[in-house]
Amino acid sequence: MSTNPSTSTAFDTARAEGRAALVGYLPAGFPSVEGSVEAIKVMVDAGCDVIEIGMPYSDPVMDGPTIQAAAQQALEGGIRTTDLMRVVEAVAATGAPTVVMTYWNPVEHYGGSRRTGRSGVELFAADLASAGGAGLITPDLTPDAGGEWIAAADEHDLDKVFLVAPSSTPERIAMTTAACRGFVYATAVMGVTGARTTTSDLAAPLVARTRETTDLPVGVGLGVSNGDQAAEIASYADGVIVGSAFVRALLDHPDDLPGGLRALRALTEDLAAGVRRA
Amino acid sequence: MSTNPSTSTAFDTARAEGRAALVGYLPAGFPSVEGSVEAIKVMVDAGCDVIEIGMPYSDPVMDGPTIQAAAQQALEGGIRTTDLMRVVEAVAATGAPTVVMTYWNPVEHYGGSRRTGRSGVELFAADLASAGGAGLITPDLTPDAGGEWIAAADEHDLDKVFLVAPSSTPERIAMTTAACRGFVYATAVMGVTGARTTTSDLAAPLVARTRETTDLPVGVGLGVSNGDQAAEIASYADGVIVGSAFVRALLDHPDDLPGGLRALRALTEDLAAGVRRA
Amino acid sequence: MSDTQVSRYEADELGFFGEDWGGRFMPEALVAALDELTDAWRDAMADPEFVAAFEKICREYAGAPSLLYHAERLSAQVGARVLLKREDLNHTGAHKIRNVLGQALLTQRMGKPRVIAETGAGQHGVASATAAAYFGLDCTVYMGAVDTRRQALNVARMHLLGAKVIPVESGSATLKDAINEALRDWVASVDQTAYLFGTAAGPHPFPSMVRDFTRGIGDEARQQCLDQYGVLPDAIAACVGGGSNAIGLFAAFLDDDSVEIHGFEPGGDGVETGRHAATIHAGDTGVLHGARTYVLQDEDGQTVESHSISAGLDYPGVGPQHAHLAAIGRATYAPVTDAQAMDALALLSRTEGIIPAIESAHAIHGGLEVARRLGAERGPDATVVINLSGRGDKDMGTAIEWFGLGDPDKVTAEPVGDPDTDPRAEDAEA
Amino acid sequence: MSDTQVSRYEADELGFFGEDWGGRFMPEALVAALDELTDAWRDAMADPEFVAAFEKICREYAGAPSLLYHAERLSAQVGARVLLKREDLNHTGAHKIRNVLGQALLTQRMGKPRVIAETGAGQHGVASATAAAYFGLDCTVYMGAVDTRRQALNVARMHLLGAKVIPVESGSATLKDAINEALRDWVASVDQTAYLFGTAAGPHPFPSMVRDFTRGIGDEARQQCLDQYGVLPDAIAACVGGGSNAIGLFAAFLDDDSVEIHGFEPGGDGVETGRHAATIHAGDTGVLHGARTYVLQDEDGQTVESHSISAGLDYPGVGPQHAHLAAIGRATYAPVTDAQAMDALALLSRTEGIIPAIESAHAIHGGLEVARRLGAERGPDATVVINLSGRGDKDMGTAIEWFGLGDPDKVTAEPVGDPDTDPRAEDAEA
Ligand SMILES: Cc1ncc(COP(=O)(O)O)c(C=O)c1O
Ligand SMILES: Cc1ncc(COP(=O)(O)O)c(C=O)c1O
Repeated sequence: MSTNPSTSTAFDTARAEGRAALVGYLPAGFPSVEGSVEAIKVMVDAGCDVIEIGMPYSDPVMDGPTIQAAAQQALEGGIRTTDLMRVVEAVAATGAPTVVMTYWNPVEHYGGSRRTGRSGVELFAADLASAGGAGLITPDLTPDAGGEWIAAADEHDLDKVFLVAPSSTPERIAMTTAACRGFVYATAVMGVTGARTTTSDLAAPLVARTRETTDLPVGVGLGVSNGDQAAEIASYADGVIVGSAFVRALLDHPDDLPGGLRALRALTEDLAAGVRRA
Repeated sequence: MSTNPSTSTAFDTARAEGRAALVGYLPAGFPSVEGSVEAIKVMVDAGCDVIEIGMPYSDPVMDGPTIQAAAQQALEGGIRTTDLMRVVEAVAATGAPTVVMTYWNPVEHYGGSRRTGRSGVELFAADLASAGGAGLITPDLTPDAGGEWIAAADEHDLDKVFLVAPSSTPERIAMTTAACRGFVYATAVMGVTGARTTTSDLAAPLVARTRETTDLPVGVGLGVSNGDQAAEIASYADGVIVGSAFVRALLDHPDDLPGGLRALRALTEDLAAGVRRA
Repeated sequence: MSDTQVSRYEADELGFFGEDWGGRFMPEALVAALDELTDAWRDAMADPEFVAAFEKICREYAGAPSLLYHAERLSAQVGARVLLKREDLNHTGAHKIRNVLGQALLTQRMGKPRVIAETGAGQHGVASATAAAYFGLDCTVYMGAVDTRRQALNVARMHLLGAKVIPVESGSATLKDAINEALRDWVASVDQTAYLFGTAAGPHPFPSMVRDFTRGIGDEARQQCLDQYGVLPDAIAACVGGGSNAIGLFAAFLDDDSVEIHGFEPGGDGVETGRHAATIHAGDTGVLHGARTYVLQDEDGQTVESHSISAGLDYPGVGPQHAHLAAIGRATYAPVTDAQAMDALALLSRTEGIIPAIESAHAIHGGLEVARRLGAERGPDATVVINLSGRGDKDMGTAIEWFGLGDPDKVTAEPVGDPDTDPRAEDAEA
Repeated sequence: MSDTQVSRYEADELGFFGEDWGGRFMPEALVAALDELTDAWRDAMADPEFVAAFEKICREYAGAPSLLYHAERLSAQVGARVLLKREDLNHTGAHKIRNVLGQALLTQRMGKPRVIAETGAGQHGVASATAAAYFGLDCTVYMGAVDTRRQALNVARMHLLGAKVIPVESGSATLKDAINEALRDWVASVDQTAYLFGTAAGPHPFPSMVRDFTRGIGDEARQQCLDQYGVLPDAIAACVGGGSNAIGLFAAFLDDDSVEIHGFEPGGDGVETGRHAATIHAGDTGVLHGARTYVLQDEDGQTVESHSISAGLDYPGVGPQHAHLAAIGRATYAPVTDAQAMDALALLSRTEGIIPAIESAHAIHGGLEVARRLGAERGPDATVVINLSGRGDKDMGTAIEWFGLGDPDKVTAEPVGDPDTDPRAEDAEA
């Protein structure tokens, strides 16, 4: 049983302040394990309410080129799932609710071969909880295929953040939100991650359809790259989820972490102002 | 009607001397048009009784690599059928009976397109006769396909030298010799032209089978390269036909016609001695 | 096909074979598309008109039924009856045309004007471009940039056939990155686009759907064997990359308990070297490209690179139905090394005048081993059907390198790759 | 085949068609071998067992009957019914397998253990090596040394199939030199050796014999057309190199006076440029490789070099029966340029998903022109059978060059070679 705060507490706080929460994403191990910790701390410090730590994965079907490039750099740097846990631990220590976002196989395979009979899922949940993690976002696991994870998350009192999409039927949205804990992740465009210049007009109706089924906060990804877009989304959503733009800030400063961190801070502040402007 | 001597006269002379005739082959235009005339004159001078002048042809299915190389050199030098006639004229002027050996298409095509309706064959026979040529050896024309040539040759009193081979049936040998004039060409090996170190044991039986059908002299090709081989063949044939060995003598002296001619003379003398030794 | 029965070998509603294998581990954004596809496929397979139209195209355009060829000289050598299912004679030279024609016909039925596909060495890309040309569909093929450079001939084929080829620069710029990129395209374009998946892997319904479109291989072979020899085969054999040709053959025989079923996986340099793609034999359970199956992966569940001389088998996953068949013991899967496959390629070429795809050569090697054993046990009437999934023309470059033909300026006057000796031991100049 | 009748289209005893064409202009040393072959062939064709054995091999190994495919999209474009005879689906990818299987079967019947063959680009060499492997015959292929270097893939194929390949260095070191060299081998080895000639040319009996072995093309097409459409075609079309695929198609229709017969010759850069291989259209009568026919030659009767983008059509002679059919007006022969053929290749690829051999693309261009005319005259039921003599895989290198695909590092994301425009006018990078 974890005693880590659920992400929902951060959404509650934001709602109490009459604004949306800012959810920031960065892959663990990018630009290095230590660097990712440092960077995320800057994001927390400059206004992110919730942190998503990505686990880099060899076959990221949902990621756009920006995040994939960062994840690949992390993989080439030798990132391991145990490193992810270390990053979670360091970030959670700041007090910001910290969730992991990962493709499914590293979870299922956590701790080695399934042929040994051990359940990677159970072990992953236990280790995540003891590292201070709030839960897991599972981009390629839907509740109907997620029985084992749901059981383990419930066992360890972890957030289960599943995704809804513009193409989801009402039935599926209801089924998905019923299985969620923490918040619901609304993917705002039919497409992949990546910063865009205008936000999707698919997002608002999706949030509305989602809210019909749940009282959980609804965060909206993907494609936000500045405070104005954040403000726009914050006008109808409970959380604004930003990923590629953070990654880009660091990618734009190769071999210059201080420069990257400065850019990251400026971007976070712009976005944090945005979610307060709505 | 030509008044050129038939090659048979040369065989008669040799027979009267109790020996076989030496028949020498060289392609027209090799190593050049003038060079071929010079070379053949050396061969006549040094003891060839009958001269075969080859017409180089683009697709010489019966020639071995030595003769093909010479013919190709001549073609690359621009040899034309009219040049062949000039060479014949110059060689025939020596008094040695001179036959042409050629693949069929240049004869059929002589004087240009058949689409004009003119018969190349008739024209070729006429020009050959007036150049002093004694007749024609036709390696890829057999009497059963040679009606037009036979008529033209008869018209112009030219030798018709067809080939017999070890694989020929008695019927075909009879048919072939019946169509010959001048001499009969017995191809001594089942194979292509080219100097060999021992002569074929197919030759003697072929000559015997040929003699059963005709009184014409029988010349034996291919593969003779020295006096001893010539002597061996001369023991059972009326003529010893030598080609590749002469060509080789010249090919062995590239860009050195005088050297080639010396070698040619020595070879001819050796062969001429051979046909007298039997 | 119309009489496919729901058997214990079918996947359940969620796409799981035997509860554990397959399923659909995919972004929610694609679920609607996959559901739509599942419905359309189920509906089509139950519609005699669709089934008839599919069979007609296979027959009149692709050349089905492919021959079941009695390889008499090979049979004499191994002491058993060896029958080759000649998928190499199909239009475009492999079993793959069946799958793409089925999926393209379904696309047309669904009213979508565009198809996308991933491709590794280019075989599935060429097949997809072919089917798209046939049906007048717009076609985009994703192909790793490394592969577009290695396989310029196949890129040219796709271009001629009217397809767009998009070189994928991300990741390792090979097959799995092309799959990722194609899935991304699909997420953004599902309304207009069908994703023609190249093998019997991926999320539900692909493993079942691709099997349905390739199962003509086995249905035909089973009938041909009965018609021509009056018996069922004692064993059947196929190579297994993603598993489409194998499952296409196996499906018809699953309920024939007397028939041994053998899949042959790419053993690369030898499983013990770690350089292989023998996923079932030596991989570990995991989730890849949307399905739970066997995967080549490291301790953290990161996919590791596979190795095979055969581009078409060089895949770190495998179709989930094969994982299931292996797990329950209905089929056995064994590795065949690069060297064994290349020997089999030379053997078949020289003995029967058929140059197989290197993929198929894996099945030839493995199938002949099975035939030898069964011949010894049961006599020369023992019958083995081997799926000759494709022709080897595409593989001549590899064969030249492997057998040391090398410099074309130094062509040899002698045949090479004597199957009786180690081909690499021979001097090509001999 | 068994009911081939002696008609006015047959050659006489000496192998002359219409008294003037064909015959046997060959060294006496080969006459016995040619006579033996003539007898064996006549005897075999009159023996139902041989005919049945040949048909069985064609059916069970080579894939005959090849499909007669209704190209619906092409038909719609030209306003007539276009039927493609799918010889590209045969084993080894062209009509040529029929010929070599026939000749190799005859070799076996004659008790000879060895075959030889000439080859240009390598197609006939590969087919011969295939047939030799199938029958367990020793095989030697003569190939110009220039060609062995240009066509290293085909050399490798022959080697894999167990054949010896002898690079011919003499002359221009290309096809005609290979023929010369093969004939020389034959003169020296006739007892043990059969010469598998690659096309319906050469001395009697080759033009008639090769036609008999390829005439399945036309016999099948005629029957298929009747069965499927209840009518004979209005016209038939084929490309003409040496003439084997064309005569194989034509033979069955010669006595059907209502059927127009069209041969399409390689027009190269255009007949007017002199760089072509349109032997009948623009050549002159002469004797080449043992037969009187049309020949590309200079004023002295020396063969001149032919030019075609298609290696298989790049021959300065033509089978004598075609010369005869042209002379009597039963068939017409017209040139198709390189550019027209390549456009047709792109058109067929994109419209039907079939990449034809460049040889066959000549027939596609010419046949579609005929179809357009007949469609206009007789309406959309006007039916044209075009022989798709082979598949285009072997020609991708040429296509890449022609369509300017160029550097594989710069693959384009767009299709190329739009058949509606001059393909070379397009920028491959577009
Ligand atoms: C001829 C051939 N066989 C087999 C395969 C392997 O695929 P699968 O395992 O899906 O049949 C391929 C893939 O390219 C192939 O081209
Ligand atoms: C596919 C194809 N068609 C046609 C030809 C031309 O030969 P023929 O005129 O003898 O049919 C060739 C020769 O290589 C060929 O490969």
